[in-house]
Amino acid sequence: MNWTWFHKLGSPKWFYQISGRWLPWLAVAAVLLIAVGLVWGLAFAPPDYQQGNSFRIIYIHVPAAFLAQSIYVMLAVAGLVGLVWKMKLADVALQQAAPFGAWMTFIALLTGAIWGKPTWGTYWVWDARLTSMLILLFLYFGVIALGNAITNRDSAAKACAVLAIVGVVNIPIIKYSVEWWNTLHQPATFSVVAKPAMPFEMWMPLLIMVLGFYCLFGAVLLLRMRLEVLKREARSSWAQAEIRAQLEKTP
Amino acid sequence: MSGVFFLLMRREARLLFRRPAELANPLVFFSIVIALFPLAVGPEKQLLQTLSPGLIWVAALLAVLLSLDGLFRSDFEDGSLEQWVLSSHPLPLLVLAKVLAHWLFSGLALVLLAPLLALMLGLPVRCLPVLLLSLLLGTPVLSLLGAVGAALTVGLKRGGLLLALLILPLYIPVLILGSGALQASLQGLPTSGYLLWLASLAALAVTLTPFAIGAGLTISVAE
Amino acid sequence: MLFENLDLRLGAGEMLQVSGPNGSGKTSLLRLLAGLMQPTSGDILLNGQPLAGQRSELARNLLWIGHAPGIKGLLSAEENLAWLCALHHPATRSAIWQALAAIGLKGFEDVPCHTLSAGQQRRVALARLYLDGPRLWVLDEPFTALDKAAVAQLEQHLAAHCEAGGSVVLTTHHSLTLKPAGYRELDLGRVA
Amino acid sequence: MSFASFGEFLAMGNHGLYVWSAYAISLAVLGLNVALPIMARRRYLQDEARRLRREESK
Repeated sequence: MNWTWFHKLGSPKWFYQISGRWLPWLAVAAVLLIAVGLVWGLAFAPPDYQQGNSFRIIYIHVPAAFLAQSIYVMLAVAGLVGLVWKMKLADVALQQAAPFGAWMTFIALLTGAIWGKPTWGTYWVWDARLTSMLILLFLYFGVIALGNAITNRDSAAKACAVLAIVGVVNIPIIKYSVEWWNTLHQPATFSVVAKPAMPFEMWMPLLIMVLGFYCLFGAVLLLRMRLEVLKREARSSWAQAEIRAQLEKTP
Repeated sequence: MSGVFFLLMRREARLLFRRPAELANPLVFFSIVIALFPLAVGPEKQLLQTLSPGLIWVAALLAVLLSLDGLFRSDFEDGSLEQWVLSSHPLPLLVLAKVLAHWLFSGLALVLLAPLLALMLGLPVRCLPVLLLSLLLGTPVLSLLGAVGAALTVGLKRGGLLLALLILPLYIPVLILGSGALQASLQGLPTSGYLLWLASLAALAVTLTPFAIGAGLTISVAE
Repeated sequence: MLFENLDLRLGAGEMLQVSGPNGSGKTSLLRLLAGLMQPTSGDILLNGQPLAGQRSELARNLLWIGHAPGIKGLLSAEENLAWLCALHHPATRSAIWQALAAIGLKGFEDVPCHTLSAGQQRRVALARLYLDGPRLWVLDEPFTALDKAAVAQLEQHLAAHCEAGGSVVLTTHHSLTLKPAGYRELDLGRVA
Repeated sequence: MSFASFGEFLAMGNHGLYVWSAYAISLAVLGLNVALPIMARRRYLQDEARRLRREESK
């Protein structure tokens, strides 16, 4: 196996160039997918036989919840790569992805609560999924707060990496214990997401929205990472040249 | 190798016993928090009994967290941690000894105090074995997980609140299983499932967290 | 960014004094050499191999006394030294007593360190230099709080260690009166 | 199309308030997450331009 691409990926200059080429494609894909998913989900998908039209919140709630969980796992993977292979770019990815992950968790919680009102008759129910999401939000807050509290950039990245890895090991345990707790105290709550066999017209827009959210995350992450890389490398000649080129483009 | 493990435990024991006030503080905190609840919700016996499993566990969890804030602070300030990091002995082993020593003297005292406070809250005597066993299995996990946060925040000036923010979400499984066991025993249901889960969490924490604590200390020392 | 383009090599029998104004990165350089910190870029080699991969080799060869030397006020001088020795290089009780006597702490062996003066506490840490141990000493401000006689004695001890084939890296603000054959000075104020 | 008229589409079968508020807030948050890095980048480039001008005038 040829590992040169892996080490190349660690080079800020190479990353900056290649990400500049990917970014427009990701952005276009995100906008298209989300637009199609929105119109399809809001206007064309059939209403749910039990919940009526309020179920259309699913097209935001589920992609956000998916993303919230996968971004946390991504933080831990980036942290591991940063700790083991000392790849600086992984540190950048960890710190730049965390706020977006927290926002996704927030969206999942908020849409879950709004959805809860017509479904359960109240905004907040201590349902297993919502509770796990809330705990995930706290985990994100921890990573972000730790990163902000440590002034040394490298130490902050490493500390966040350790915390994210400990958190990821804990997430399955937390999820399992919360589900157990939930079944003990509220047997057979009506779960909003688990539905028997959704028809094609319902799950296809959902799939499109999920893909769109992933593309959007990719685009935002690249956007944030590129700025951070440019700031970190401001003293190098390629970054100076890039800054000058950007300034000439926008006078 | 195991020699240094017990030497460190003995050293920690000496240090703790030469400043006994620090051992007593978490216990006093634990008692005060427990005493606050009847004052807040009223002295009605039935209500307190239903709430007691949760109250005891929340109070114990906060007391452990409070005692952990200073776990590595003095070692960090007087340069001991630098010596640990540069030692030829594996750092995870050293931190495991340190945390276990801390638990042995502060956590265990908490466990022994808990039945008394539980009786004051109206928990029936038949629930005490489960209370003791669940705390015995759960508090080491709390100490070890908290030590990860303490290691990561030891270099920070205002680490205390941050430590709580980092660690409390990770405490949730222990809280659920511990108070769940107690509630089950209160209702006369079998508790072995909860206790077995707590035991496996304890085994997991003893084997995995020392590495995270060691990594955290190395990072804090490097700053 | 503290310093760049720094290239230094230390062999047996050499003493390196790192000097420079406050904030020039003396302590950081020493911590880098001891492996407590990782450089942002560049390498630190021990016997030609990167430091990161040989922790136990480093532990066998290095004696580090930082600005805070790891002495517990609640423990006695002997307890402190016994623990530090257990952590690094095992030593017998009589060797510890001899080392304490050599640094002028005879009769203070079992007094809690917080009752000692600042200079005496520093001596407890420095007593490690009088025990059998590693060849490379990295000392951050070892002369702090010592009186004149103790400074002279320590200078002599460091020089003797270098003559015997050991190596010393230290930071200090005072200029050494006794310089061994392999003495060099690195002024970080001029490098930067 | 699962709605007969635009009015029905807006009403969402009496759940309009919930559906539309959920979508509005979520899209606003997404927009914010896109806008903030773009604005930060612009601000950084402006700072750099100012720095370069200062260096040239020296």
